[in-house]
Amino acid sequence: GSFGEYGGQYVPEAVMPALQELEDAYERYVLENEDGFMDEFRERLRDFGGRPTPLQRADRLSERYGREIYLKREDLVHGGAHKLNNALGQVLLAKYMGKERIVAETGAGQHGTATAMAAAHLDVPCEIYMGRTDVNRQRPNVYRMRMNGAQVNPVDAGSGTLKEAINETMRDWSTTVETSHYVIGSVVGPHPFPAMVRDFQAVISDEAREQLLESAGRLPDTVIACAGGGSNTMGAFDAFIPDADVDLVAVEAGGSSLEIDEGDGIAPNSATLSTGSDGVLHGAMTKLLQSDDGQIMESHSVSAGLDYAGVGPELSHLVETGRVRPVNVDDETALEAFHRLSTLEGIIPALESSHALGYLERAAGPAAKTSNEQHAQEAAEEGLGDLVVVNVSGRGDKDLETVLEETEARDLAAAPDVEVFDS
Amino acid sequence: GSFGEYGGQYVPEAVMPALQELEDAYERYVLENEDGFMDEFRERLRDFGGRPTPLQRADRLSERYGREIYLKREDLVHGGAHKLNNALGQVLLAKYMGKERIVAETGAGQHGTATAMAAAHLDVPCEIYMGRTDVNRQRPNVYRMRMNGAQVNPVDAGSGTLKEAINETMRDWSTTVETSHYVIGSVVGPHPFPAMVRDFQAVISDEAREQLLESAGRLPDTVIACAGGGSNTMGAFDAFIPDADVDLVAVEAGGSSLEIDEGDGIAPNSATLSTGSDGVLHGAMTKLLQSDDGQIMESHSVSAGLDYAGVGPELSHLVETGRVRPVNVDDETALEAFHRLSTLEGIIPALESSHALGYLERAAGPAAKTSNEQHAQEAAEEGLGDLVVVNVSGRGDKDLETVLEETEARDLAAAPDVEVFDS
Amino acid sequence: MSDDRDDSSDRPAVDSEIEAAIYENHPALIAYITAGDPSLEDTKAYVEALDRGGADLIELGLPFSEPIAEGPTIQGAINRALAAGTTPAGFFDLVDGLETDAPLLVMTYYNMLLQFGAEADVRPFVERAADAGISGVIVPDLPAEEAEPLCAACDEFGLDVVFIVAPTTEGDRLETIMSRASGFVYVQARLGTTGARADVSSATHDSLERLEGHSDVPKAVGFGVSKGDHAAEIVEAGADGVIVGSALVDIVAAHGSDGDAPAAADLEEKARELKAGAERAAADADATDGEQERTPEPEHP
Amino acid sequence: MSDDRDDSSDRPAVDSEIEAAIYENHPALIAYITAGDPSLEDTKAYVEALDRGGADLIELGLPFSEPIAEGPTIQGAINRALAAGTTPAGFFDLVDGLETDAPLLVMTYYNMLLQFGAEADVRPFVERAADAGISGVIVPDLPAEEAEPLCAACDEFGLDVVFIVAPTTEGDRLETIMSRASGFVYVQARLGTTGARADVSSATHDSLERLEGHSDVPKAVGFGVSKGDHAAEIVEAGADGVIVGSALVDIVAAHGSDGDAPAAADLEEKARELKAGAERAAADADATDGEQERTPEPEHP
Repeated sequence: GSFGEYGGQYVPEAVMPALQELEDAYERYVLENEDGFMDEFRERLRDFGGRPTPLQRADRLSERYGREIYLKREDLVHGGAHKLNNALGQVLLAKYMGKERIVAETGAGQHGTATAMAAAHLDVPCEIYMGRTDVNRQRPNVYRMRMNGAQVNPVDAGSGTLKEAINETMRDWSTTVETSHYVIGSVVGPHPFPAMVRDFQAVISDEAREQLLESAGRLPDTVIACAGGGSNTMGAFDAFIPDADVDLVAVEAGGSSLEIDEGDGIAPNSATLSTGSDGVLHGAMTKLLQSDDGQIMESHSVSAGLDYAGVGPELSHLVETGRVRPVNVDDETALEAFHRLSTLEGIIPALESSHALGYLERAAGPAAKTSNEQHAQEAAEEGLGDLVVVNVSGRGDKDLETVLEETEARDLAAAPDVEVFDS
Repeated sequence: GSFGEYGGQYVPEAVMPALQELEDAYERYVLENEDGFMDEFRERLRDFGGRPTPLQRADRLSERYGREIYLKREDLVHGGAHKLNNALGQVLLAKYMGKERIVAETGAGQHGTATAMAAAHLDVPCEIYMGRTDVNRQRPNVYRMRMNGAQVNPVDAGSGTLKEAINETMRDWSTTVETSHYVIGSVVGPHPFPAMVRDFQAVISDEAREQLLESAGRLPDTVIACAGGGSNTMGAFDAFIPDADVDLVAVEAGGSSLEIDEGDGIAPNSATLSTGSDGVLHGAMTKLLQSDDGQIMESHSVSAGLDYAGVGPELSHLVETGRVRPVNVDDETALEAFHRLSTLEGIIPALESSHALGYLERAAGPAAKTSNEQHAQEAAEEGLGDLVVVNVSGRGDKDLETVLEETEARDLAAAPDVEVFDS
Repeated sequence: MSDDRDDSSDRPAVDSEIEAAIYENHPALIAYITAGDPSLEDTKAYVEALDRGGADLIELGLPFSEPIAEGPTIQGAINRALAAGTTPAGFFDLVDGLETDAPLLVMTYYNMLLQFGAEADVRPFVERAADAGISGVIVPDLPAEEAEPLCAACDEFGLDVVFIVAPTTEGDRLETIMSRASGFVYVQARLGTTGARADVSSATHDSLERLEGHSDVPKAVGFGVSKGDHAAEIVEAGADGVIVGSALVDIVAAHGSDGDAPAAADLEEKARELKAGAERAAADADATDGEQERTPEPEHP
Repeated sequence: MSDDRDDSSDRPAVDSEIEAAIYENHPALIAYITAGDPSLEDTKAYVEALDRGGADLIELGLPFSEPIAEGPTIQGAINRALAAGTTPAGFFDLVDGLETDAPLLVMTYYNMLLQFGAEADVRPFVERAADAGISGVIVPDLPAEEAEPLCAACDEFGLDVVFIVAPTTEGDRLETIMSRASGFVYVQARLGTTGARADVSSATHDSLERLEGHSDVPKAVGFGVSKGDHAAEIVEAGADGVIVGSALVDIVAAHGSDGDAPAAADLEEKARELKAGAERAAADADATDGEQERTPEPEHP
């Protein structure tokens, strides 16, 4: 593995040569800036992607939590999430490598739309695999991809979700590996993907570190990011890893419960770092939600983007070595945090990012001051510092319908009246 | 009037004192930066709004049109359009003025969402009036406003669209004028709104001018912006007005036809500057689409944001004095341009902005080179220069459904296959 | 017909038919309906009914598509009138054929005035209005600051320009408005838009107090008046006239277009109720407070 | 039973039961089915049918939830097997009870090997497989670079690790893989995933040529083989064995779970057809090209 015992390249033989080719390209172009690759990448991130994104002091959250809260505004990246950082990097790299075609899989559609945008921008043909069920429930993202000129291939197999889309993309790539590049959407998959995606996403923490040093004059005490596959997490943490005093908190989806149903193979959460065990999934050794037998569990989160049974191998390593602290918040806490940021700060966050914000509430919110509350004791032990950076990995426009449904089904303190008007 | 014969304050007596109070506040805070108002405004635009937005060289459009095409990326502003520039400015000003409450009207919902975001960010209660018909057809924007904590008041009167919402907001403001500020969404309405909104939006051209001088080393030959009410237009033009050699082109919605149906009171376009006549609407003397009798016409555009029978008085003045050149493109040309930017550049533009891009195609696209084409001759006369800035006023996510319907009903050369997948 | 008519001989002659009508019928009832709602023929009958019922001045609304100062009631009337095809030409044809004791005013939005001629200019409208025998104009979206062209044209053709004074109107602006006022000053009883209300706003008293001593032009109070008791209360507060609109439009709307005879009768009766309320208050004032002169005393000779 | 069995006396003794089975039955038929599809009881009958039909080696798929190297056919079989509750324990119970002439291999994904014991470690799995009499393992998501732990465990318990060589495998990597190969080399006939195809890929010939002289380990070709003619063509191209999977799984799938007797009979017949195709090609080669030795010649003594 590339990260302690984690990582590696557990893939079919047919794609191994392509991984070696990619590894070579990664080293030359990304690590050594050959032919000015990284310069062009950074320029396009700026002009096309809208970087740098702000590091905003959140006035009302700061007041609520009695400490300085800064938001890294990845919701303002072109496309509405940090996903473009990686997609743009990989499509550009594919072009430098002389690849003629891009394939990618997408679940909720965020990575697919980012890839389609990047491929249109760089004039590379692009096909996106997406489970039929996801196609039907994420129509706006399907339209966006197709409007960017990407071919969207619905996958009918199985339950028609992310897992089938990954299998189908792997099939395509196994067949077309000589001319195609597979744009993996997170810090997962075989080496060099986890390292490469991290490097493309590291712009988040590179910027945040510099911005905070300029505006606050010092490093943060804590950096909080949500973790599904972990690309925004690694992006938000990377530059701070050498700063040993900066507490790095990865907030996973606690879903509806941390209890798993081994019989049905269902984990009603996506808390891989907190509750998973070591295994191999999608090309890498990492922490997984799996049965005793080694079957991958069906995970759950109210946030589609966190709903994944694996996690990036580097995060597994960083958790194992104690550098990153894994926590998790449940669906309800995330929904509350979604509403809280929307009403207090005028920013509608992605449900993914709402998990990071939910942890903030749990660790430092009003209830955390009530000593007889269980969470409050945890929070006290967790000890958030005085200066906290939260990564707002994306915007929540895509989540409106889900939030409405989930909010109506609950009694949430932070939610405004969202009852649907009569027509 | 404030702009030659245009502008003025044609409003009910009850709100005149509030306009005087606003005029006073505008002069002190905006023009003279009293209490550091403009500093705070610019800082919040940066940290909350995501400014500056990029001025991106569009590689493939530049190739297509044989000249340097730069895109001003207002689609990357928080909320997805330039609208926040104004809403943030006015809500902040209302706070400086000691107002306790914000009211606004919205048609398609873009101004309403921007105002709701700004009001949440600045912790000011906010009510938005929106016609019942618009509420029903713009649900996502209604949800966004309510999630930001705004109260959305559906207006049942008449056809339940923008006009009724404006009337209802005016009623509210006439009643609550002592404690409320009415956030008008464009460079329209009574003085000082047109000047004040222009000043808040001028950040677009202030940035673009500086960015272009830095990257291209010179001023543009042409600046193109769409014009409905005209806030993005004035924002994109303002800094260039003293640069007499810079051609300023305001692109209106030609709709389905420039012919009007006087009998039914319907103009199947919104080409106010091109075809309107002088009159008074919503507080200002300006150019209007009106019947011979003076009744305001029902306007039309495929783009809800351009669908307005009036236009900012300063634009009327600039057109009258020859400084701004009004042109218009029809629904179909705008739809083609929407698809062209989406597929060629990976940017899905608002249908409003697509009008500006449609003009580019007409003036400099392949067909413009065919001398026996009517438009081509026009284009040759219009003479686009070598360096063109186009303002991409907003993103098109909000327009997906409309574009799908309108595209399926037509045979568009630039459109990808958008036929709906079977479920 | 009223107490005040008896005082007419004490008063100086006034140029304005409108002022004269108010002085002569003090306290005056000023009635508004929208022309063309539901048709211009109906409007003719309604105007005559209001005239019979004791209206001393009649405001005829010329419908405009964007009535930003109106409440839902009058907005509805305007929409019906427009749907019925009411035009300025038809409006003036109606007025040409009206014969009422009460002088007529036209109430409409500024753009309607501007567009009557070939160019954007108010003069042709005012000229035609004068020809039709109209005595004054009220333009709810025309504050004094923008009124110069209209005032000039009205001066030329002998029409009054009626200005509105709102609860928020104070200081220099109040001075300006009062100095330009002719016919009467339209005292807006409350903030907001037109529309019948259940009670009289307390702002009415404040406003009338604020206006005292500013001008000899009569003051009439509108916005929300719907009953004889309201009229009485307003006159008690010192107004020279009571303006009623939405309450009358409600009657028209309730009858729809199924026969105008009952609507006209109801309008006549409502006018009578309102006029009686106003007169009752004036009579009470004379009786209990005889030594104090509550009726306006023009300052000029 | 076959021509090659007659050559066995010319060959050096091999440690590997798998190599031995290939040499002895040259050209060999290697058959794959998914264990537990539609049930483990059915699988027992199917394996025995394939054994009767002439399969010289049988690969038993242990189902894993994320079969990234499979095409839709085998993915479907895996999903059915998982839905039927197939577990590694049940799988080994099945194998414990099987008595076939053909040696058995287990084909599964790496995570299944890792998770068999208490810790993430392949050794317990390999040990159990050896106990059950399994002769080798094929792990489609385990390239040679990551295979050290598995090779060590298999060495310890005497199992072969079968590696796949793809059309893209070249140069140093090919050397490495060939040097580690034991049992046989799985020559992937084409890029892509498993699945029955209408024809034999032209890449087959190139791949077999590329492998010449690299190792004495037998080469078997799979990916897309579905008919006797395919088998013949592959053997003509120089392969020592033909691997068939999806075509057999299709037969199982077609019968569903409504009685296993017909499925077993069809499987047996399909095996016979394929084996006959392979043998026909070998016989033709011997006849037309007798002087040239097409069967593998181990380099080591």
